[in-house]
Amino acid sequence: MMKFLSKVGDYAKDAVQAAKYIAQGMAVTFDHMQRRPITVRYPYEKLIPSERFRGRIHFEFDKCISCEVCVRVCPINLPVVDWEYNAEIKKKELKSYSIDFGVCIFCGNCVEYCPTNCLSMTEEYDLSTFDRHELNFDNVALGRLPTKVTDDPMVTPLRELAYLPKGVMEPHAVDHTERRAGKLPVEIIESAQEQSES
Amino acid sequence: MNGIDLQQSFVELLAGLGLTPAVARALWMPLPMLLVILVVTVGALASTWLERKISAAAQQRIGPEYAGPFGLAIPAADVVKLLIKQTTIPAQSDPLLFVIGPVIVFISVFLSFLVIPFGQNLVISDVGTGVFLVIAISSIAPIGLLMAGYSSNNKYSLLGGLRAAAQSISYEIPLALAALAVVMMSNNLSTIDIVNQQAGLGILSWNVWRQPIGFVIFMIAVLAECERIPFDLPEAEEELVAGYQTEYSGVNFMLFYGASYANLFLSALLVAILYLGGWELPFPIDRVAEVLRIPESSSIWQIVAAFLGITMILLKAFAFIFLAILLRWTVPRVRIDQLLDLGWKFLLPIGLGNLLITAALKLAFPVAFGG
Amino acid sequence: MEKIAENRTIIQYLPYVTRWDYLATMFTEAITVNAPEKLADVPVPRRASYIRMIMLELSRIASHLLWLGTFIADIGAQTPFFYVFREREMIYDLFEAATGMRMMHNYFRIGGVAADLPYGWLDKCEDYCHYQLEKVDEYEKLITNNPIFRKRVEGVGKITREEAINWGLSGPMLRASGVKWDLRKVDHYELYDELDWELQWATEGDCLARYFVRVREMRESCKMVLQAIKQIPGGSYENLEAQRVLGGPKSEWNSIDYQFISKKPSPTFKVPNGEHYVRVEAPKGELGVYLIGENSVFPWRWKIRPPGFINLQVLPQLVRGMKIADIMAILGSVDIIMGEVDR
Amino acid sequence: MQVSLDGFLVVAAALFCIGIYGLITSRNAVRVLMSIELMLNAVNLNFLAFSNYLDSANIRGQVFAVFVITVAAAEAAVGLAIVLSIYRSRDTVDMEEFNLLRW
Amino acid sequence: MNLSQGVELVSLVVLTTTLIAAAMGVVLIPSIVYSAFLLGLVFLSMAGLYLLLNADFVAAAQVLIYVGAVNVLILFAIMLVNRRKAYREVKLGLLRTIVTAVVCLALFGLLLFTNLNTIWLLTPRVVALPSTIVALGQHFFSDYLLPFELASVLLLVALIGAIILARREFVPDRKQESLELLERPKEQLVSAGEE
Repeated sequence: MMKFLSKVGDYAKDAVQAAKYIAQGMAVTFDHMQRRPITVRYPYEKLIPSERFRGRIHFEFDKCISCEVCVRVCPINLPVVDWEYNAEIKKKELKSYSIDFGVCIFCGNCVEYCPTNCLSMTEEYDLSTFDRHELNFDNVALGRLPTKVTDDPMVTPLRELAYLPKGVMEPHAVDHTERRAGKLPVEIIESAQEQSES
Repeated sequence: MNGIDLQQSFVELLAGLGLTPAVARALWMPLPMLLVILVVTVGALASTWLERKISAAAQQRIGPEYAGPFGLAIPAADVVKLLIKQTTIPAQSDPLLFVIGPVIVFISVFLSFLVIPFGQNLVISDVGTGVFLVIAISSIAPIGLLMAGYSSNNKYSLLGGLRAAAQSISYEIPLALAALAVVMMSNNLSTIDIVNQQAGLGILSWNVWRQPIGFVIFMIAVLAECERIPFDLPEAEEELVAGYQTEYSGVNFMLFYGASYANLFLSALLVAILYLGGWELPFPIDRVAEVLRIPESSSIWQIVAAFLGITMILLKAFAFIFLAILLRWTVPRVRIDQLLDLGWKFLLPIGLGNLLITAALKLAFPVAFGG
Repeated sequence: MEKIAENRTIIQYLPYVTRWDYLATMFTEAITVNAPEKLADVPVPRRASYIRMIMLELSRIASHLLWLGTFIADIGAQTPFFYVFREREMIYDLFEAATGMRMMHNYFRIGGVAADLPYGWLDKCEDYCHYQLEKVDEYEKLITNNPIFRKRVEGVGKITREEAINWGLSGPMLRASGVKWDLRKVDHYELYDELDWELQWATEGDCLARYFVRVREMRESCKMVLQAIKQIPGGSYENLEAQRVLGGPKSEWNSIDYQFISKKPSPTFKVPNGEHYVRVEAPKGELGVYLIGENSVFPWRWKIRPPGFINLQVLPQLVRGMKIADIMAILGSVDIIMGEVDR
Repeated sequence: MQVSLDGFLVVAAALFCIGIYGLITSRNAVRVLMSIELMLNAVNLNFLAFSNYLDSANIRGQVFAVFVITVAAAEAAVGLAIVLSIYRSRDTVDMEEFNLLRW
Repeated sequence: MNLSQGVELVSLVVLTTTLIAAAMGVVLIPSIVYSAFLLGLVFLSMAGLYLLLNADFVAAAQVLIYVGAVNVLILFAIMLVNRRKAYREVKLGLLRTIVTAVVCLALFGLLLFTNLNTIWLLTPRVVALPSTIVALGQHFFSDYLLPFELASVLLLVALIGAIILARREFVPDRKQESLELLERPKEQLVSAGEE
């Protein structure tokens, strides 16, 4: 009898324990209900791409020396460099340059290895078209500059985590012009000099 | 204890216009049915909206926002979308059973609302078998689920249908036992009498204080009957695609979807009626009338009281729905054998024990437990 | 993937590797640069090594987070999935700021990393780690003691110590079965020895133990990142720059230890003659590359040893005699990425 | 026209005969059980009809009907369990194959 | 004839027609699954008839137990044992069916005859009890206490019996199938290459 009763007691204790832990879990979800939603309402709010963001590639025709390093470091040798040797000036003369962004994976190797820095990454990422051939950008299209999110009056720009002020984890409450975390080197030098003076 | 009698006033009104009472009564008949269908549909739609909003809030999202104020038009958009969507019937299925299945489930849920009261006289039919009838009618639904599962000609659907049926009949027993303990205290199966028995002392006289164990059993069983997480095994996406709903689309799917939310609404109302004092306010409303020196029989007071009652019962029901939704987005799903274990090895003996204790208490303290 | 590697220079191949295991991207890059680095004896500056460790541990947290979300979602709870994505997005924000991409970083280079950390990055990373530690507590509150969760995973999918070793398991799968084996401790690669950290392991070998090991590893990784932020040579980038300006052109701050890369690899970097096997402790287990070079720009053989593929082998044995629903729990606890399994 | 006892009795008789027909001709053991349920229902209808028209003050027929329902539930459970175990050992539910007393 | 009587008559006709048609379907339709679903329809229309006979509790019990339990149980059994396999032909099968049908029709005629020729001791006026539940309960706990208790014991026995019968006593120990891929031995491949 006592054994049975103790068994029933254990059973009841288990049940109470289970209820307690489920309630604990529900407290967590309930607590989330009063937190601010972290979602970005995309067409109305947009994240500002980071400074190093690797978007559509920008190309400056005049700087290019047709060395084709970009082709050699590209995983699939994608850039098409059309040049002709001009015997008069003993130089390669670039005729046209194109990258097909339907194939490009935006690894940034070409930009990294370009000796004259005529290639650069922009912050443009929404490259959707109805026809994939339209994604094949020639040197004119590659020379265009993208619009900035911060310039668009329709959009509330939001900053990514790395560009928020120290201690702030959520972009919604922060204006995008506020200072980000970290000191500028100048400030560090100034404070160091002040310390050495004092 | 006699609220407004809408039927009587309606009949009298029409009789005043020169109609015979019989015709007036016949004219009255379809009105409450239409009203009930309306209320249930709106209730179910509100539940789907709540589900979206609450799950969004629990996950730090926003949820529907642009369709109407706070996305309130989303349920309507849902309905329209499902109505105009093409209804596919799988080629190898059994088309007749495939269509009938969801209809049976839908009807069985809507029928149960016949005996759900929203106020003293705000009920379609105050039948003597009240709660028993609800339990009986809700037991028709597994047939529809089995039908849907079998006719889809899909092993996931069949498994889902079988699981749904097994789950539904296993949890009906603890559900009935818990309800029986309440019935035992009120000496009546009628939903109205059950509520009336909880009147008097306001919140203190609600059954939840006298039947805490029964309340918990009933809540668990009702969640299982509604097939909601943690008991949504028939539709467990990770295991069975979507169970018996796998092959459904368009209107047929809407029937299932609507039935599941209507069922949630029904269960919430049942919880409110059986344990939370139905349309009673947390404080006795008669006393308020006394304090305010308003004669209880005055029509304005009665309308106010009825309005308050409807608000109360809806508040209680939606509080339960809120709890169910929050629970759904908090806990994982149990396994089917654990589910049946819980039903048969835990809830059933406890339900029986609760029944015995209630009977003993009723004999020992007839005052507090309905002599 | 292996054949692609054998037809590319390492530079060309680097952007590909994040596709093996697209949730623990830094590790695939780490192994891809480690293998030729070790073969060619390229030195790695201390600062670069620290940056690598920070990135690797952040990547480990991201991978474990996503594992947690899918594992719980497989069992039926959907909400933690959203919570882990919230934190994962933060890690990816940090990655994007440092590398330019959220997932396909192309950040590691032979002899270091592609670029130094940007301004203020270490501050935000520190913020993030403190935040993440809090959040792990929250997950634990939500999940660990939940009786339904316990019932679904406790004692399910048991692997004994011997079985785990015999099947060649690695990573948390192995550690949950009671083997103290972590390549970070065993191989002493990068500068993990300079950090004070503990190996997380459990003895039960069931799904719950694997859950515990991974959750604890998340915590441990956070602490490691915090330590690394404190110890990184030169401190944050802005400080490094300021010191260089203060010290003038001949200052010690220009020495190799404070560089982010020892020497920028040329596009025609040759994989030297020789063969060897290099491995790192990825979040899913031992990620290794067996490399044969023949003094050409392309490697002659590039054999990948993916942890997911080998951990997945044990599944048929684990699910034998279990319920259908348990398959989900077990498969979830194995933590596989199909890109890696079928690389 | 008042609905009378005879009407109900005729319906019950028809149902009972359909049940008997099904009981004898069915080859599927489950269908045999279903036929038995039909017959029990016919009996129940009789009980209730008698109870209503002959004993409406004292509804003893309804008491019996409840007992019949109880027994029918028990019968269905045991019967189906037997069918299931036969199916396991003989791999068929054909009544004609059940020609051994023990299986 | 007033409204309620009209409703009563119409529902009687509808219910009876459904009942007989569905019952015929149960025994005649070749597909066992269909007949099981029709059986549910029989039970439901039967519950409707009970309501017409002023037996609301029994009607609800009918729905709960027959539709909710028995019919679902039958469906379960069908899903478990349903193997589409043609039955072995039996000798004189058709003759048997015809004889049975004739006998059943004869029985029906007999019952009809008896029914119409009996003078029932009808109560002059049928009064529905306000609550059948109370009356039933009083019967169960006074004059029918013994059968009531026996019925509960019977249910318990049936429950245990059904579990024991349906339970698998032993798990058949199937030989562990090897999960290796079946590969042809190497020698064969070599020889195939030589040919």
